[in-house]
Amino acid sequence: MVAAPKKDMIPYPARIERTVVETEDGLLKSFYLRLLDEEASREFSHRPGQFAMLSVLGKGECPIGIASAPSEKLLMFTVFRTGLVTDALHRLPEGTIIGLRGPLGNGYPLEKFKGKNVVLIAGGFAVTTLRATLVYLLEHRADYGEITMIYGARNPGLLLYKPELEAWKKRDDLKLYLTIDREAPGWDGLVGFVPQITEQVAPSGENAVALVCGPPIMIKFTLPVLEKCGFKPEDIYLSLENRMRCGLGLCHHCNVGPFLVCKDGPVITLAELKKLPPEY
Amino acid sequence: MSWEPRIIAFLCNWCSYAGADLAGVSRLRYPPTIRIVRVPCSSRVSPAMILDALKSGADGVLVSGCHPGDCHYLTGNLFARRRFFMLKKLLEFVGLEPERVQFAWVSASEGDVFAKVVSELTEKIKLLGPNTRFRKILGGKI
Amino acid sequence: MFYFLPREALKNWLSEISKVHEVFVPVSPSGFGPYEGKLYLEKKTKLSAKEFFLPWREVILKFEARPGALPSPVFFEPVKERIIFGVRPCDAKGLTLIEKVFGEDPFFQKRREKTILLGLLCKEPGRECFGWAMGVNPFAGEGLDALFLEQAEGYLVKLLSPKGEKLFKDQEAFEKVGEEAQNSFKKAEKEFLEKHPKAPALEKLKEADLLKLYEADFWEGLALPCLNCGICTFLCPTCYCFDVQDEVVGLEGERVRLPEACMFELYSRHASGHNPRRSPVARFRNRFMHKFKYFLDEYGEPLCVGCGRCNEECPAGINLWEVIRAMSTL
Amino acid sequence: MLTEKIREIAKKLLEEGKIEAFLCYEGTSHPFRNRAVLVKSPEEVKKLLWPSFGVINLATPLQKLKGQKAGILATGCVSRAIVVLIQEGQLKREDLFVVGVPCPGMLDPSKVRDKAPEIIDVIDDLKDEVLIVTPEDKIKFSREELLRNNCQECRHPVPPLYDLLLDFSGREKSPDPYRRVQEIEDLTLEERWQWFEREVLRRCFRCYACRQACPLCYCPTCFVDDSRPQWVGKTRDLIDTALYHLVRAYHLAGRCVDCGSCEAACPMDIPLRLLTKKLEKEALLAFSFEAGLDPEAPLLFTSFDENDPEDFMLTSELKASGKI
Repeated sequence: MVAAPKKDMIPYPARIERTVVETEDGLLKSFYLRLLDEEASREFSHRPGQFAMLSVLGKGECPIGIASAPSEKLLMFTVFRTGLVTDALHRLPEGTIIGLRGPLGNGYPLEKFKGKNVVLIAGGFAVTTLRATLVYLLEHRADYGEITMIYGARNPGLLLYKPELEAWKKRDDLKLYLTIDREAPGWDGLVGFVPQITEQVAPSGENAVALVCGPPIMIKFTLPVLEKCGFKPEDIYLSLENRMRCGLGLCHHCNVGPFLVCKDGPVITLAELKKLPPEY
Repeated sequence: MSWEPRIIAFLCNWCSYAGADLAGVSRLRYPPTIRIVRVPCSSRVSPAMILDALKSGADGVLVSGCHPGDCHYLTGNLFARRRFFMLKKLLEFVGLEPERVQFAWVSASEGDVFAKVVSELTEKIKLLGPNTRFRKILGGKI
Repeated sequence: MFYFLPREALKNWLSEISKVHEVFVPVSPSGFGPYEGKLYLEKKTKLSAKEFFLPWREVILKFEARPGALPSPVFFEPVKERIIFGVRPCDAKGLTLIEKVFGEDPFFQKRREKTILLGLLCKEPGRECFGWAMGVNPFAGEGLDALFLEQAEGYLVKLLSPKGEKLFKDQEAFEKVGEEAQNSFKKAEKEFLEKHPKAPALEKLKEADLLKLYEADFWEGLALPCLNCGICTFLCPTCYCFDVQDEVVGLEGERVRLPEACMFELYSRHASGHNPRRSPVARFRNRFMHKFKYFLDEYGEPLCVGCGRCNEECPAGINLWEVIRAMSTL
Repeated sequence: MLTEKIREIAKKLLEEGKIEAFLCYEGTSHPFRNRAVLVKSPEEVKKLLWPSFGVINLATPLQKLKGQKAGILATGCVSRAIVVLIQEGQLKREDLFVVGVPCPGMLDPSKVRDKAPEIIDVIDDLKDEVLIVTPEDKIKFSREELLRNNCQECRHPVPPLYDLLLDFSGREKSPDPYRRVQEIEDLTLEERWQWFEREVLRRCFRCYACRQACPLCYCPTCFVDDSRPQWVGKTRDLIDTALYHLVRAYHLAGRCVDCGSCEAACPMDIPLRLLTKKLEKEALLAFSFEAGLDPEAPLLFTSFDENDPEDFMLTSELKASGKI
């Protein structure tokens, strides 16, 4: 299903069809991209959890998780403005052609989850690839058991994909828990950190997998909660990120011990992660 | 077409930039060879900025600030003077043409001095020719 | 197959083949350069022949530096087929280790394809050499197309690949030699291997527990003198990490690959500032864990050919053997 | 003799609990290489020795020890580096116990290396003679000849700051510290650039050992590693390399204590010290300034004098010629 990554480090040209500023601080922007090369466009197939290298010529490349589901026409990336490349990317107007290399990495083994309950836990802007996952799961709704999503942000203005969140809220085949860190005017939903909310929701680990994406501090406190709920380390999936250059397992920047985040990851189970040095 | 030098001029906001402005307002004639970068103080200019200008293709660099005693921040230019002294000695030591990197004091009322400084610097650099020594060329020498 | 080249014919032959090929040789104790009559064969050079395969500056794309420009790919394309003469067997072995990772990398492969590697056995192992301990048999000439053994009157040449055979098929300077010569090669090999056994440390390292090694308390002391500079990685014939940089001058832009050292703080620093290997000791540990545990576990061989350049050149006096000893006796 | 004195004092300090650890040098399997070592117990002091090849300034590893009370063996240049680090707020005086030694100078590994194809041992009498031991022979050399350049040109063999000074007679102050700088200055502009390109730029492969070895290069992010803006390209481009070396040297103006660690660390034998020595000379001549002598004194670039020279400026030149 997934095409082997190109080995030549030559990016596909991709046009920015549309951009959406996602958060009130303006630091997160979604880019909807169309591959210009028709053949590349036909061959490009990814699975949720994979990433691609976005490149702004003259500035460089950076690895960004693919936030769109495989079925969606345009590739979508939600980019946090933080370094040289992402800063340059944020300044580009719609219609600009950028470079794209991918899909890279392993992605979530969604076939393995069939028949199971799936719990998605996201904090802050790490929600991107879980959005892709959720869209996929909902498209293949019958294949999966209960689907639960817990998603927290510092404040309401920092929640991504608001129109979609509204639509998902209305679905009865999805349990969606949105939370913010502190009370805010106009917010009538849950208040509390993701680990606390997870504890309250207490999803059962029975015949279930949990996919956790968020800042290290959130992950640190969420994992014990999940283990308490009965999730086995083999059923808890995390997504790592590290500095990267090639995305192909060559340049070695992203190694966590013997594990190369770009090639062996970014998705890893907690069970595997426990065997690695804590260098992430 | 004859070659015209390109000179990057780092001018302090309070004196030299105003001096350059005055030169313009007074319609003084000087060669159109400079590209001005306004900086808060001459002491803001670091050697990396000067060398980066040359590396990127400038034929000369001028740093100009307030006269000693006139600094908006009281002593910025006095710190700068020591630093530029040392930098200039170092650049000469490794064989970089010393004329390419110049320092000046130009006050807000010295439009004429500013014009003279630019004319003189342009002449010096014309004599030297284009900066080939410290200019980066892609895939150039390794 | 074996050939023989009289000692005095070497330079002449190098000039001859320079007419058809692009010929590089060790030109000074520092390293290799195009053959222009100068030849330094006394000892192994400071820089290995790695720089011909993972060069200091590999352009992979060219582009016009404006938003939206389309890049054009660039591949190494020498006008003439390259010959590198005087490559030490350990360095060539290093290339085969890199190839385990770079087997599908078109940039590395292209350079391998277009290059003939002619090896030269050392007369004596250098003071810091320990290639045999890492399991390198220099007489096997892994990664080479032909291997030169210096003898009293000249060089005995063993052909090791079709590329080598093709090159020597019609080289008049060389004479074919018979069984006697082959035996002298085999004898030299046998003597060498008897004197220089593989180190038992490697087997111990294979068995060692990864996390226990990682958490061992010897790292702090070993890493204290380390400066975290890039000397050992850049001189190492097996270190292959690279950086990718976009370089722009005016409107011209190039994306280049260049060697990078895992000892640098920047190596693992995220754009956000977070760095999983912020401390110098973490970077020190990562380098040796990669060479003697991660790579060893995955490929069955350490990422080290025992050339000893790191020991010879480390200004802080760090000795690789002391690190291996600590790791293998945990 | 010096080695015994060092062991004795380190042992005493550790036993008395005056320090938690002592930073010094040890021997290695390499005949002309010493290595920094930290000992934490009196039993370990037997490792320590006077390093004839202690080419990396101990003030560099010292900065890894923040927070523990450490003793350190300090020659003139180590002590001076400590002074600068205290001036710049990088070290606390009270964390340190400085065991000073009037320095006899150290030997240059690359000068020794070139004396024989195979060297087994080097015996240094710390005064006049060095014996180089080869498999066949012992060859005698004058110590002066094998000294590191910076030791030959040393202006301060005696540490300016210490808690205890070992009783030893070290080298005299160099009478001619700027001879090598003068040799370059005497070249024409064209020749100087050729020298810079040949001896510095073409050799450098950007391992940053000079920066890493320097006790005074402690910035958390070096200007070379900045990406916004990126001042220096990362490849071996000659101009980028020039920019690196010039700014590196300049950043040491009025700070460099001429310990020579940069030059000793360089795997390509680049004469890096000449750049910093030139700046040292200029600071001395123009501002009567010498780095690392007094922890209370201001730094060269954090001070000024109203009468500092300015004849180098274009406006001064124009004034002198009556054009303005």
